[in-house]
Amino acid sequence: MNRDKFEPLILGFACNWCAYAGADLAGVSRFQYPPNMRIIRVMCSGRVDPTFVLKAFASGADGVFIGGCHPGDCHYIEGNYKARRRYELLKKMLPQYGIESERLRLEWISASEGARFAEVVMDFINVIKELGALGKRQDQ
Amino acid sequence: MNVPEVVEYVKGLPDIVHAERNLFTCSEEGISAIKKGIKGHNLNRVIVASCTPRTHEPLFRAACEEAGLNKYLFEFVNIRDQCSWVHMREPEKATQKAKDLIRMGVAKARLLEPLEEVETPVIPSCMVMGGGVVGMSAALNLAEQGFEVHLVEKGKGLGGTLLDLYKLFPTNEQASKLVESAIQKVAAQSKIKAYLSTRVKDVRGFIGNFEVVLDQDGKESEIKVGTIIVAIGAEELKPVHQYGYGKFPNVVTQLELEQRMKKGEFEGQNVVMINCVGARIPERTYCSRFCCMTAVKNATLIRESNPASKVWILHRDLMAYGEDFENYYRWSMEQGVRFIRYDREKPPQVIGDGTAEKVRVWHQLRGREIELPADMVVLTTPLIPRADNEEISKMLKVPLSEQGFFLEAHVKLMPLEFATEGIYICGSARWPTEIAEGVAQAYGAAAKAAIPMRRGYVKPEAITSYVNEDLCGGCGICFEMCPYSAIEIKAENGKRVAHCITALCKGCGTCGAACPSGAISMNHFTDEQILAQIAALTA
Amino acid sequence: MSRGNGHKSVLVIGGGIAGIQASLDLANMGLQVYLVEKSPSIGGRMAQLDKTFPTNDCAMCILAPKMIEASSHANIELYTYSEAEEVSGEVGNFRVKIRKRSPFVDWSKCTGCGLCEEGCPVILPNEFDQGLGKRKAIFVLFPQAVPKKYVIDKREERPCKAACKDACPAHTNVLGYIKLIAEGEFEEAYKLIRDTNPLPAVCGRICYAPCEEVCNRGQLDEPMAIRDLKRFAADHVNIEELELPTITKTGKKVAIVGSGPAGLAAANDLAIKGYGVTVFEALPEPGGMLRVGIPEYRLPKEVLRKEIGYIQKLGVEIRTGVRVGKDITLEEIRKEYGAIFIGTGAHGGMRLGVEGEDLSGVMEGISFLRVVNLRGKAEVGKRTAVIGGGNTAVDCARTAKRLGAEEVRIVYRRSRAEMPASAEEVAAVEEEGIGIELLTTPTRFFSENGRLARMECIRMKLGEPDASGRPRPIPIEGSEFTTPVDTVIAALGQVPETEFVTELGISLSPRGTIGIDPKTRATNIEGVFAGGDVVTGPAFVIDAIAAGQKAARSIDCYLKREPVAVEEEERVPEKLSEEEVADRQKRYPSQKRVKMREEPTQERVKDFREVSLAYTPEEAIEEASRCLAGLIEGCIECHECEKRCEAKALVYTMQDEHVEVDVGAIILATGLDLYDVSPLTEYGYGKIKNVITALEYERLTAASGPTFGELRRPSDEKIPENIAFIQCVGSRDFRHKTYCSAVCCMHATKEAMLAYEHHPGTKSTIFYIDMRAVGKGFQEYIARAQEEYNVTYIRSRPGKIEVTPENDNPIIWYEDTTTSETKKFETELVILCQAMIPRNEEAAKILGVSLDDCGFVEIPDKIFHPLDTARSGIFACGYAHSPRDIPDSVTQASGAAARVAEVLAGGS
Amino acid sequence: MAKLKLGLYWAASCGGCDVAVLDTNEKILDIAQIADLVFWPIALDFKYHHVEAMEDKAIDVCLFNGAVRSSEQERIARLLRAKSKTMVAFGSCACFGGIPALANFTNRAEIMERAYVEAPSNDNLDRTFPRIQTEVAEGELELPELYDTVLTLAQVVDVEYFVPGCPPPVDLILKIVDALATNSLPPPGAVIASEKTLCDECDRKKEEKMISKIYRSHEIIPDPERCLLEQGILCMGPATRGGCGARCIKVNMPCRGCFGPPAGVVDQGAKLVSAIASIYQAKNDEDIARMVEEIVDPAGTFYRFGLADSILKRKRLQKLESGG
Repeated sequence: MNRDKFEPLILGFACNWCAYAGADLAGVSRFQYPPNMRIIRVMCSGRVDPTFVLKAFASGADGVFIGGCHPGDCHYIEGNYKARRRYELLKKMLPQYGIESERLRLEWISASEGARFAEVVMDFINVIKELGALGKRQDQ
Repeated sequence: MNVPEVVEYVKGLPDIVHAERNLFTCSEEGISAIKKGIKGHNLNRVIVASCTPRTHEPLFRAACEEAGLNKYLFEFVNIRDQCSWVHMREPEKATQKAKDLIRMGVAKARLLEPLEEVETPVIPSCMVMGGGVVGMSAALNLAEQGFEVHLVEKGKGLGGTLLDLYKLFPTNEQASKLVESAIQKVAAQSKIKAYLSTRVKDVRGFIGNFEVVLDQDGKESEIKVGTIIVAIGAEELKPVHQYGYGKFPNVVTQLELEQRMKKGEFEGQNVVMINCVGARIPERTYCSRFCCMTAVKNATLIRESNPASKVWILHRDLMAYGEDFENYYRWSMEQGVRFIRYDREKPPQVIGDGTAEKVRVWHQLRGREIELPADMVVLTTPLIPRADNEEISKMLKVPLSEQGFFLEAHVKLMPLEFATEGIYICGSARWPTEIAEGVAQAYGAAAKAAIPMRRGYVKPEAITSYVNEDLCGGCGICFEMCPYSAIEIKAENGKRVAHCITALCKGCGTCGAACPSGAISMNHFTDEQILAQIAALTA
Repeated sequence: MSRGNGHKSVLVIGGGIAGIQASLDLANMGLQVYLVEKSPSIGGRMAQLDKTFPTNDCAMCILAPKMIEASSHANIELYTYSEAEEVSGEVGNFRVKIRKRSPFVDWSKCTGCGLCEEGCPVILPNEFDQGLGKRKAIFVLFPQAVPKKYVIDKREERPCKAACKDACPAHTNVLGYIKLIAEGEFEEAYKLIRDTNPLPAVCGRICYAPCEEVCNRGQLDEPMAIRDLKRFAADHVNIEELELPTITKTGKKVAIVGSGPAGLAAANDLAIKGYGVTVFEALPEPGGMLRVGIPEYRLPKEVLRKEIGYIQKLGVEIRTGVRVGKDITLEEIRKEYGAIFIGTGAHGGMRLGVEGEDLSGVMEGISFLRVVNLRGKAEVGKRTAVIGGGNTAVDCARTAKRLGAEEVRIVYRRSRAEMPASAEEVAAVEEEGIGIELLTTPTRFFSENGRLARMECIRMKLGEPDASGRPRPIPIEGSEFTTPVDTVIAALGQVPETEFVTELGISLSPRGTIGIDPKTRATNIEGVFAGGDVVTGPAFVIDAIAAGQKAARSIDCYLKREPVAVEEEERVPEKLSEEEVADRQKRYPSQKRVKMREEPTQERVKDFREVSLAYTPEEAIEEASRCLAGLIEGCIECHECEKRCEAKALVYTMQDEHVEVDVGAIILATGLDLYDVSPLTEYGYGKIKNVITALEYERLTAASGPTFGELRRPSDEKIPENIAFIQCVGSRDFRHKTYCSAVCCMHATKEAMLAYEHHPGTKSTIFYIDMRAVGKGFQEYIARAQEEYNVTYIRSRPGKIEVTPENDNPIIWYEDTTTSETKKFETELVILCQAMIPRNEEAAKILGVSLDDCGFVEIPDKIFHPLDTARSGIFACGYAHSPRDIPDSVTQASGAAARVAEVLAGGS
Repeated sequence: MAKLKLGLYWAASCGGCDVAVLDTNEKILDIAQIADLVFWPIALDFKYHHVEAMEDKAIDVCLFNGAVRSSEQERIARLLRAKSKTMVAFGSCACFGGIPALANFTNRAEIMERAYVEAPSNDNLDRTFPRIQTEVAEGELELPELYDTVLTLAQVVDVEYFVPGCPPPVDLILKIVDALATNSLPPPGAVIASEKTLCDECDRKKEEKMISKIYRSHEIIPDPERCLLEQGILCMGPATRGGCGARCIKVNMPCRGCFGPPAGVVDQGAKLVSAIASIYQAKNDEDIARMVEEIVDPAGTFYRFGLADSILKRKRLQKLESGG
């Protein structure tokens, strides 16, 4: 799969109150970004269990994105703090499985940051394009 | 994106009985199409793929419920805001993405379980925090509607900011007379229990039954209320070493001016007022809405009481919005009040040694600097959030906006409510608001509080956590996760087991993700459902 | 009988965001609410907005859920398209009389599907779009209207009786398509015609136009040129590019014998209904009499081919050169097809019955025309005589002239009055130098060396009327005379050839035509239907089409095993009464009919070019504008919507209704109107194209607006790169409105941001006096506009706007107060932030509530009872109360609800 | 009633599970009462051909311990499956891959290189490696092929019961033997241990699951009364199935997760990452960085026994081949 033709498949988790709302705002404002990411809505970034991240990589996703509220904005006060810590520990463990830590990305996106959502997603897709396919989809 | 192609694709998915496209699903014909579909094909799951669930999920859930299908057997797939609108230049890829998203939605929908919203009773009583004119109005309205009201005031007496004011716009009535009549009405109202020099120490519980601990000079007491209205107002900014305030005795704020007028200790001859002091600047970007009008009122009063006096108002924009204010602004010009516009980059300077003597300002229209004689300089400063907003927001678990005022749920949809159900907001605690506007908001908040109290019960969203006691090892990790202490560790015959208090649980899922034994499952967002979505991603 | 139990219910006047919010709060408190809204849908001004500040999310996304909740809430009764007419009583029990205006649509049946709107020919400016967009006479206020019910905008009685539609055998919606032509919608006109007539271009040329005879305009000056307008519409459309309707196949097959107008009409309708249609045509070319009977100069073959081509594209298969009865029998057809329609017309000629008729040189009229039309030419001698007085005779004569016959004359045995040919045809014949010998009939033909040379004729005189009702011609003894002639064409009439049907035992009438049951169009043989000339004997094209359509409807019922739908009886075309004629003549100036130009006589006889030349668009519009029905505003009652409505919801005679309700309290929330800024002539609104109002701009950027969200400037549809806003147009101005409208500062900034979002890079300039952004987050919003959305603010109230003629760019003259210089500012589009005014005079009068001098509601105690009007139990909120934006209106609405709850609970 | 035919085998394992069977001490006689041993390489001299000679399903119960990481082990696993009515994955290696499965962080080439070239004691300049076939005078020698990936028993053949533990505790062994005798086994597919996690049977005091530092075992002497995790020691107990009687906890050592994931968990390691990160008190980025730094080898620690049975199962081969 040569580099430019490779179309990464990315799974995204977005918290209902901030990142998901930011994604909607990007939509309302018609900010265009590549269509490689599929978003699963969760009530809070704290809901994202590392099991989901591993399952995503195991079933063929080339990258996993988690969008949550800026610290202090969380509708449930602390959900995003927990998400941040789980993310940092997971980022250390992934390379041990041969999965580059850049394939997992956590970003804070508020409900009013439509433009930022589009930029961040576009950047993440380019990073994954650089890294190439995870290769799990072939031996599925 | 190619919608017909998506519809055809969906028809091919397993378990899909019926798929149709309509132009405006959220319009009446869309809703009736859903209801017809449910009855016609006796569906046990409904999926709508269109805009964002954030605005229309309640609408479609209600439609399902009306057609006899449990509203949690409904799944919403966002293929507009997060697909067609953002991938306009790649229609085929957007179409493929829409198919994937719907396939994932179907995967989750298969595992959706019916959920019942639990009715929790609402105590028909309300705690109003703040005994100013706004708090009193809300309390009086609710009492008149027949509800018991606990009016809690930090200060020694009711009345709030109005106690300091001299005369009120637009009728020039005595502020004290008005406050008096309000306080008497409150006193006469048997349903209102007023607590003076009392602070709220702790609030537990949720809409329908809040347990509030009050602290009256050290003496604690507890009350149980169904709803809470925050009406604690805001306070005037005391500028710090600006325009000689604090240095020159004759440089005062508008509130201090009114207090002097009230005591009859004011006899200024040349008065210069400077507006937007400490407001609409990088450090404090907002405009405090009605301080211009306070300046205009006080200036007009000075002119009316002493026709020989000269009064200037230096302003950056004169915010006399609406009908009454604009008319009064013109009336004050007719009374001889002079208005000069100054630029933020060229602010006026107050000159004098020991006391302020004159004010030098760049006169825009004349295009040169002029000097105004001043035996009194009045600084118009904005309202700023009360110091204890931070503490109250933590106690009520309600957010503050960037500027430090309380943040309502939605500026248009729910301007007088917090996202947390059962707690309402009005007056300057939400945003600087002049008296009449504040009283109107007080009634609004009273109306919002009256709704659950009249109905007598509330049915919070059934998205809560559920502990499978056969799997829970009692490690207690979940307890640490919950900011709402909605999960408790019960000790039953020597064994520790976690238990979720569904009424308190907001459904964020943090405990569910952290639970090492997999005992906690999140209703409507279970592990199986999300894992099914992930598997469907690459199917 | 009145509704509502007094103290437990509330009346809310005005269904905008404030009225809806107040109603929802009251209903959620368990009180019964009656929400009365003047326009057909709730939603108010907010529904017209694209986005709303300060969150910039789309207005409809906020409004739609609230509207749906209000319309489906158990405690709220919606009275849209209604007004409170009378209020009596006091707080605690008001008696309110509500007038429900008649929408002429039964709302319990209407599903809001919009089929009626598609067909409606009357196009009106859409007020919801500030007149920028268009809507039909039957319309729904906006796509997400609640309730989504259609309303007919019926303003005046139609000044004529629509006699044309009743006279037309196919009941074509004549007044409808003429109105469309008058509005310049030529393709829509063609489509509307085609709905009831599959051959518009053909009928537009050769129909005998019974409609024009009864046209009520004819009673004033001259009837409408209905046929010529139909032809104009047909010529204006490229029939080959018309898109086809989506057809769901039924799987059943129908056979049609004969591809004349009757057969084609039946084929067209049955194909659209999903049947597999096969047409058997004996001749090599389809079209029957249209193809072989009518000469090219009257009906060009190319036009006929295109219209038949469209029918073929519907899935109709036409097998030419197949003579039923010879190449295939009816029995064989019957086995393969579910039903048969026989429309073989009347192609048989009639014999003179005189000696020498069989000499070569004597030809029968129909076969002469068939030869010319199929092969394009035929042999005619220098001196040619045509026997007969009908259209066929005229066609033969003019065709012979064009084939080179030098001296052509028509011999007819009765007088001119009895000539069946239409007056225009007879006039055209004489114009082309063809003589007409009346009261003469040939008695014998003589040949010389085997060729026709002379004929003997006899003079006739008219006697008593014969069976056809016309005077019988009686030969005058001794008046024989002979005259040299090279060719004689006998065009005496046509007779149907019906031997082939006897094979199935189909009963024939004494005249040899097929007998059918007039109700079901069926012959005596099951599954076999018939229509057109083969049933009636020679008639007109439109009669054959109508017969084909009726037969198609019965075949459809027959194949679906349903009883034949009873056709409402034929309406007799009505005439205007004397007084009506006089009244119309007073109201509408008399105007002659626009004549269709024709090819000059000497030219047109040289070849078969089409004689009449179609209208130019200007002529067509001028002629179409004479139609009486189209001269009124609004619905012209052409019943097109009734025809298309599957729910049968149209009730043209529906009257207004009155309802009485008892309520304990009332909330006034009638919202705002826009101040007409044309009196501010210095800004040139209404004169300079690219000067528009803020709400017009909003409609241009709205996705459901007239340009689907494209900000195109009115003069040249260009997307402006540079736009300017002018604040306080009509506000804070002694000459107009003294108060500040409170919303426009933020509104302009939002619209400037929208422009940037739609087309990044757009530069906006806002001319303001005081930038009154006082709400929560408003100052930050203004700052963001400056930093991220390329918006600049200039403090100045512009003096004048001029326009540069060559590019329509407005020039704003203003004095920059910061530098007090007078400057010029050229931009591409100017948006005037017009003042906003309350619209509560009527409601206030009815409620007995006083207004202040600016028209807002008078509030006695502004501090402690800011929402109480002077009359107890009546409250006000939203723009009716005082200038305010949406967030403030919503909070006030909840406030009013609380006051009502307090009052109804017995409070002060 | 006829005596049970009992077979045991040891694939990629350390032999501890076989020794554990002996740990039943005198109870071995009870076992002998009800069962005849028909195959037990470590203890009795049966040969493969004896097993091959049996009819299918001749062996009533086969206690198979050890993971499958070579061609021989796979062959015998399939053979015993054919010959046995009930196949029991006996011990952590058979159930989840055990310690041998940590090899899934590397591949066959690296192992060979390490063992036959790099190992300090080697003197193998000409890099001779063992080969599957070798021709010698006497004939052809065969060696089983070493796989890149270690598999659990259930990933090779169908398994009726799982007895976790490294090694399975004696009372668990007796429990299964007794159940076999009285034919009161739970439905197939069951894990013969507790449904709950270790915490349920650990009677240490639990107060507040908040930790602000993670200690490695040599850095702290834990308080024997208090929950180890609450003292900052990485105890896998909360995400590990109970049933071992908390024998490690009782000797003041943290649980290392040998009983594998509890019933409700798909991936033991992922849940541990989630739980431990969630309770680590971090006020700022430095605290978070410290946590990450204090957990030296997350994958190794959290998947010490369960790597082969985890969601990802092994390190990406592609990464290894490209030297990543």
